[in-house]
Amino acid sequence: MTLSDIMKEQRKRQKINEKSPTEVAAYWTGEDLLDGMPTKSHTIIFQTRGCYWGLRGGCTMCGYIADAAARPPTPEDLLAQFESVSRRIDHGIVKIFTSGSFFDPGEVPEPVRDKILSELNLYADKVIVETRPEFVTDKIVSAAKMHVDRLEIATGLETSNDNIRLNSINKGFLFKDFVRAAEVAKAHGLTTKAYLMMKPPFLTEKDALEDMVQSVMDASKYAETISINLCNVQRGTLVDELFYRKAYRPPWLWSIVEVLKRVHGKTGSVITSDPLAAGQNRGPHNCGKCDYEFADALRKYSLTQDISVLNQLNCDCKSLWQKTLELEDWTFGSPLVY
Amino acid sequence: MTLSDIMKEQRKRQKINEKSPTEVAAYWTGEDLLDGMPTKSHTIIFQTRGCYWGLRGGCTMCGYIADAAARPPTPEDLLAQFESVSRRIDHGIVKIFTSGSFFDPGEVPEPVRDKILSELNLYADKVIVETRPEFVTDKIVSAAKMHVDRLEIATGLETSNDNIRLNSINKGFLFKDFVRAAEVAKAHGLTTKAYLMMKPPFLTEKDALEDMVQSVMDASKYAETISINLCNVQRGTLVDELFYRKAYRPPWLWSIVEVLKRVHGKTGSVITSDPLAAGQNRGPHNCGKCDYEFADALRKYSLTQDISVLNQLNCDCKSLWQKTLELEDWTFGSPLVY
Amino acid sequence: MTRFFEVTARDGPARIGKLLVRGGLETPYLLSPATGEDLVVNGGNKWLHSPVTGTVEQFTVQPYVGLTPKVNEDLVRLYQPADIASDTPSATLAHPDKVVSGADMYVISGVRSIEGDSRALLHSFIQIRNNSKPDTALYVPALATPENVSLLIYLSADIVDDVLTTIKAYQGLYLTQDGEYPVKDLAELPCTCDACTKMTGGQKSDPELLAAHNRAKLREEISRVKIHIRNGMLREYVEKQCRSKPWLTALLRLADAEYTYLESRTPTYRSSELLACSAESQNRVEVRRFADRLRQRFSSDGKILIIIPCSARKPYSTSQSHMAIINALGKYRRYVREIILTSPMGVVPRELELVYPAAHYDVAVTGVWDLEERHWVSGCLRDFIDNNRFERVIAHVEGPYVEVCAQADREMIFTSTGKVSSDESLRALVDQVKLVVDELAPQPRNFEQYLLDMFRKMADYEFGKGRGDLLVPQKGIVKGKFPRMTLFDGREQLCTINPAYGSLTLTLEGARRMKLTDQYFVEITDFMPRGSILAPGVVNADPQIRPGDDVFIIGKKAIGVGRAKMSGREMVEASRGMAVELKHVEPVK
Amino acid sequence: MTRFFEVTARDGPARIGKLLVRGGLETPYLLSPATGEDLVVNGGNKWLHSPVTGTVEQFTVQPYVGLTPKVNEDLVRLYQPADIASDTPSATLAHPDKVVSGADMYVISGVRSIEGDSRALLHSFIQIRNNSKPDTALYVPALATPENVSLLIYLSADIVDDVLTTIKAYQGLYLTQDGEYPVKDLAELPCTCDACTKMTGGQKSDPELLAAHNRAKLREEISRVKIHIRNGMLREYVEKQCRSKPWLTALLRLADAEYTYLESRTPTYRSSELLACSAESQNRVEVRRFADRLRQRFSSDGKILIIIPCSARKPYSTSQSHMAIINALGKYRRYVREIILTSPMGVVPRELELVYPAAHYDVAVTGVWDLEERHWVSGCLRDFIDNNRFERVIAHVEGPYVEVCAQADREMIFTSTGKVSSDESLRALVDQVKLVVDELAPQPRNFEQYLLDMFRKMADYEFGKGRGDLLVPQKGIVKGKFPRMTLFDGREQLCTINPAYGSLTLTLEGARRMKLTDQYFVEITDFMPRGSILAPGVVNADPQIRPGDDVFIIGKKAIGVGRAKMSGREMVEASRGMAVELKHVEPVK
Repeated sequence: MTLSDIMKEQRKRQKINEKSPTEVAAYWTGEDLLDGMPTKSHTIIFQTRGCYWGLRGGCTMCGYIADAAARPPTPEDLLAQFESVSRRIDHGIVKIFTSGSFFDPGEVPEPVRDKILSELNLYADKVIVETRPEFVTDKIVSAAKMHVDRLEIATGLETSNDNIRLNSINKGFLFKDFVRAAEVAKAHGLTTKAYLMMKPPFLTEKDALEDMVQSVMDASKYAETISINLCNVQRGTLVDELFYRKAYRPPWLWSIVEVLKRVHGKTGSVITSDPLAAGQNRGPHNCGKCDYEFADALRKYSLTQDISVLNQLNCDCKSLWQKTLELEDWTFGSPLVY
Repeated sequence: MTLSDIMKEQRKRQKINEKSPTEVAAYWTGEDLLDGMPTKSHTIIFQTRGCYWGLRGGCTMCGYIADAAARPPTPEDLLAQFESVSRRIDHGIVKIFTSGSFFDPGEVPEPVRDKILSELNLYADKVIVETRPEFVTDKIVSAAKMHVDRLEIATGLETSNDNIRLNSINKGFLFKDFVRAAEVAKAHGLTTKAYLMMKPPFLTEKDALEDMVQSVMDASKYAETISINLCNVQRGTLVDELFYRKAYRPPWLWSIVEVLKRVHGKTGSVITSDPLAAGQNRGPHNCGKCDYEFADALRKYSLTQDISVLNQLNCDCKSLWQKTLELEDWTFGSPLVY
Repeated sequence: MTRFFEVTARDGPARIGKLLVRGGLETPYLLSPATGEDLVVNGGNKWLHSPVTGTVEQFTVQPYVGLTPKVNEDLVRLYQPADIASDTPSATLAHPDKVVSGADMYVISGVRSIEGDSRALLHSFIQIRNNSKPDTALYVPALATPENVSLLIYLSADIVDDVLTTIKAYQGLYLTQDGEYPVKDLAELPCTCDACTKMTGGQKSDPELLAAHNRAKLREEISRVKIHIRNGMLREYVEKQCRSKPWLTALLRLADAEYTYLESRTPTYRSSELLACSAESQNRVEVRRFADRLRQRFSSDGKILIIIPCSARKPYSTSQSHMAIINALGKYRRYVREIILTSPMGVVPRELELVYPAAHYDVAVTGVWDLEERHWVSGCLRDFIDNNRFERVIAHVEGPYVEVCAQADREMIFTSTGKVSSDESLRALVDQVKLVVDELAPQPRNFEQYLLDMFRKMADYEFGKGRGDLLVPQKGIVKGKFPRMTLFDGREQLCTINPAYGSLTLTLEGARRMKLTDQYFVEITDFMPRGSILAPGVVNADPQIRPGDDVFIIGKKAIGVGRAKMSGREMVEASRGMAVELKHVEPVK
Repeated sequence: MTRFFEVTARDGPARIGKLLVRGGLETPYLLSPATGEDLVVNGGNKWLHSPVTGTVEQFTVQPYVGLTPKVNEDLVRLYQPADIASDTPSATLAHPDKVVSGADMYVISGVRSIEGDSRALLHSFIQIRNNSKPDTALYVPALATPENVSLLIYLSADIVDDVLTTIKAYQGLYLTQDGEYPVKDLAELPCTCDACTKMTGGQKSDPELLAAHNRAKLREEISRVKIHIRNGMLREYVEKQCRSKPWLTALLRLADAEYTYLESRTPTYRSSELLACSAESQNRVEVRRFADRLRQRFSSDGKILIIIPCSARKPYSTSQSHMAIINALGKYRRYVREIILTSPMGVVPRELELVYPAAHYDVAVTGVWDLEERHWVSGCLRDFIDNNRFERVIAHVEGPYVEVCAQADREMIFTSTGKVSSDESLRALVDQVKLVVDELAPQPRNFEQYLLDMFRKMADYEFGKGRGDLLVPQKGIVKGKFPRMTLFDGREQLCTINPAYGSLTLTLEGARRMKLTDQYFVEITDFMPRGSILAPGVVNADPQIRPGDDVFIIGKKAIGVGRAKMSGREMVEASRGMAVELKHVEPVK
């Protein structure tokens, strides 16, 4: 049995969110950095037929497959989804997600994609689309580039370590695939955004931290923007199952702070991290007392790239986190502190 | 309720030894000191009607009342008793006991007493008779003196402390009563032997030890011989009841050794101690390992008055005994070590 | 009147107190005669020693005749010490058959002799405690070891000493919390005290070092026991510690049979957990008292009863399994009454699920109930059914609960087909409830009424049957989020549920409405209390008051409410110590 | 084949052993990763770390993917480590679902995650032990605390560490043998270790000091546990220690349900006391096994059975109460068979009163028997009566024994009118026995025959039904003073009773006569043993052999008898350690 097989079994227990095929899976606004300035951002998540990789099992921490539509939406449905939110977009950054790859024609047919991109180009200052690297081909990129002025291609690289990406995350592609995609994008004048995953399963806090530092350094050679996702426990995933079995603990906020401190100023990339679900058991957390303060600081850093906001952080739990880094290896497979 | 009343209750549970009224309660031979020389000794215990004091309750450690005859023996019976053993006496010391007082005419009628004494005078080098001091009167002593050349009057003084003698032992007479008896004896040219009781009930080991040292010093002013009985637990006594309740422990052999060392050479009296039942739970004992060695040494000392035999004694349990002396007060009423 | 000792904290018969000499010495106190400590002056045998002049910094025991607990009663009477009348701290010998009056401290005479005799030892404690003032200190001499001292303190020893530990050292015995070993048999010493460090260094046979180790272990154990008393968990500890030796086990079991002795000293409500880790847990006062009160103070007005298994999570209704049942019942829930079946608590009506210790216990779960558990719980269930007037009983239970219900031997309908929260079981339950509701058409009780009922039942449980009706108005209003809720009559606040303690906290008006003048009252002398009421200020108090109870304070100058810190008897008899922690007080007009 | 670990002593599943590196390190061993100890080399995550070169003084765990015991089995298969073939000491991760072969040490991966999950933890131990060689070391990482480590070792942990104790220190938790406390809540520290001395001195919040204390407590507890293993009394200790937390109690109770796991590792005979201080004592292997063997291996030829209550003193027949009964019966005793009724042992036939643990137990006596005790003992009695062919059963019992007899629900005559040793009761007993003897006229058995029967029944008990008849000649001669007796056939010595161990000690001739070639045999390789037989010398052994059994040694060069030091399975599977302590050996002609 492969990890994909195991994931497929796992997925069977996952509940699918049921929504009208003409509604987006989610839409929200926030703030992101654009050319060094905090700028309004719009996030759209389309309901598509779902990530082709996810349907084959997919990634161990990824619960977005739950956002896939129950029946594959028609092109009209997809456009209706877009229209349901497009009027709310006036300017700023637009980030387009599906539960898989926006550039996968199986999820978003070419005409629909073109229509969305060209329409967005009317209002948006910058469009970011997420896709797996295999869809970053000359053909697709050049087609997309035709419809939008400032386009960035975001890819879930997760880590620069192929072992981890394949065996822990089950991502199914190699670092060189990402590099190739970034090069294609660059060749077409597009920028690349790399999503990294802090603390995929089966790793100690320390290993996760070191992996992330290395990954940022590796990815920054190809990605203008690096966004570090802090693994949170999404329902129905393998990580969820592990979490239920007390075999997984989301990362410490201390760890991401440490990563950012260590890579800050050492790359040419903008490095951000949105501490989703911070302070919850299922999200990144420290001791419960300092979590919100840390989450705020991380958001602030992401918008300002000002490392001093992280340098000020402190809490009694720091020594516990440090001891955990030092000793967690000795559990031989489980978290040491929850 | 007085202590005598309590003793009377106690006595009800005591078993009486049943014997023919023409047999003595006991007869044995041993060795005793006579004029500084070890000499054969004969001990006769007559069955009489019993100690008058014992029949009223009596002493808390005394089990000899069990040796009293079931029915009061006739004068003929008493003489028959005497005859049953008298042929075995050729020379040496003869010690006459009843379960009470040989001089108590209620126990031994005057004619019987006279007959016994005058007959003994034929063979014995010395006769010792035991009696409570109230029977040591001019009349009785002068009568007795007429029948025997060398007579010693032995009295169970037990202790020179009136409190202890009355309240712990329930002896019913005072030190001055003993002094008076000794003076009467002396006036008639008789010697006095004092029996002392090492560790009557309700006393700690330390108190018992100190009391014995003091008692030897006090008694030696009046008694040519002092015999220290080491309290042993006799069936049916209050001491027996206390022993059963773990409220009494017979003296340590270390304690009598200590007493002898402390009084040795400080008196003009011969001081002896026969460690009856030594090494048993119901008799004087140390730790179980050294008991027989200690008993031997005590017998040797009694016969030789040679203190060096005691000075050589040693055992690992010495420090435990010393600690017991030091701390037993803190049980507030029970032995500390059994 | 005790002037030199004060009790400051209690956990059952065990206490933490203070000897009021030398600036105050905390009890349980380890006296050290072995190192020559002179806090207690030992007068010694009175036939050999003269009376002692007392001093103000020492407890003096005048010369005595020491007896042991099991000797003839006549001897005890013959040698009993005189009553005490001393200006300086005084101690005297106490015997189970005779306790003289007036001492600050009682010394159990000769108790060393009954080491190992569980029955006699227990008897000694109970007799002496019952015949002396509650605020006198009890000294148990020459008996404590690290192994037994927790039970001695549990039974109410205030002072112990290092006499036996020292003697055992001189016998070559190495003491631990779990028993004693000949030191020569130990390959390594399982301790890090100074003495052991030295002994490991080669001085193994020195009895003074061994004595120092033994003393250190005793001191540690006393220190641990104090922690357990402060945490209100000494019972859990002695349930563990008594396993060291059969006689200690027997001592705990026999003590449990002395229910009155333990019950009168055991708090009614508290914030500590109750861990049921042994067969003996079922005999705890807290468990028995809950069942007693359920029989005596609780009654239900429902027609339909549903029996539900307990959940690990407390209060039960916040657990997944209970939420599933509650959700399934939906609107039908208003027609039924619920009880939870549980070991060792027996039966817990839903209305009392917040009460101590129903919301505070945790128990070893193996899926197997032993015969004692089954007997006890099924007996509780039978009593509950017999004491109320349900027309139909539905047992929605699984596993061993099924047998327990059957063992109760009362008519009931079983609805669960496996796991109680399986869809199938829940459907069967709801179907059955529907059926019965249609047939019996009971009065519905909506959620607001349920909450008022909860207050009513809790008040009945705490203050006696009928008090709930006095406390809770027909149109009472409940505010707050479960379980932290407050009861109002209009704008007048009457009481609050204190989930940490598992009890109601009364306002003065609440106490007044319940007419707590004949029960749970504390009558005080003529003063205006502030903060707390001390024992000497108490004239009279309901003897059923236990530490933890809310009480009504009645005085000439003031009335008030507060939480009892000692039992009613203790309030009346003690001459020192905090009797009531005041919560509300107002002057009498 | 294990070359770097050896088991040297056992007490149930618990062992004392030696890690054969660095001159030999005794287990249970406390590994200290927290202080950087490098005895075990932790290869880390294999996605990030490269294989390590093993050294001869360290146990190397090659890089791995760590999982937890409760994850999906497919994941376990996906990430399982390779079988080990290493020249240097090797350790590898073990998962309850998959244990690879060849390691010297197994590490339960991710076991930290099932702290508190009694069922999963027990399952992990049993699965891993049952699927690995008995002489491999088991390392239970990051789980031990002073509170739980005795149970971990009881279940067979050989190595634990200071990881969790250290982490708890950094969480501000102060650990003790009895649980953990936030250090900030402690008014005084109940410990005298170096760290505590410093903390009391003011450095209270330093987590490194706290870690040092926690580690010291863990080390002490391990040291204590070793004492208990050596004394053969770990069971008593865990019956106590499990009361700390409900999950530990549940762990012991669930373990008792895994009878085979425990039984196959528990000695049959030994010289230690057996203390029954808790309800769980009744479920001990020793108690259950005795009852099993009584059913399977014992039968009586008597017609009249007398049931007698147990006595505190052992062997029973030396007690005052038994002597009173025996004396009263006088010559009638030869017509009856006697059994002793007792908790927790159930039924002990007089002939087996010297057998372990019938002569070795002590129990808390309160005069009250709980329902489990009654159920168990009356069941044992019923089985005994049903398995034998008595024509009349006389119950000469008092107090709770009467009810227990009645609960057995078999026809019997009660003769005691109060205390069994009262004159009246004894008279009634004798009268009844006379009556029955007159009626049934059973074969008398004189004292010599009784003694031979005792040897017969003990041999049956130890070696299986029928072996007693093979061992004991009709005209056997018994010499010696009870209970130290020896059986002869003419001048040929056959066996001796060893009262300390509660078993027979066979001579070679005794073993030969019992034909121990199919049972209780140990087949050895081609050598002449001296003193002891080591496991590698064993070719085959009866799997029913337990430590303590007398066994018959069969080899090409020699035959002999000796006492088993390990179980039959262990003898066959282990590659190190003493299998049999030899007693008599002779060359094969």
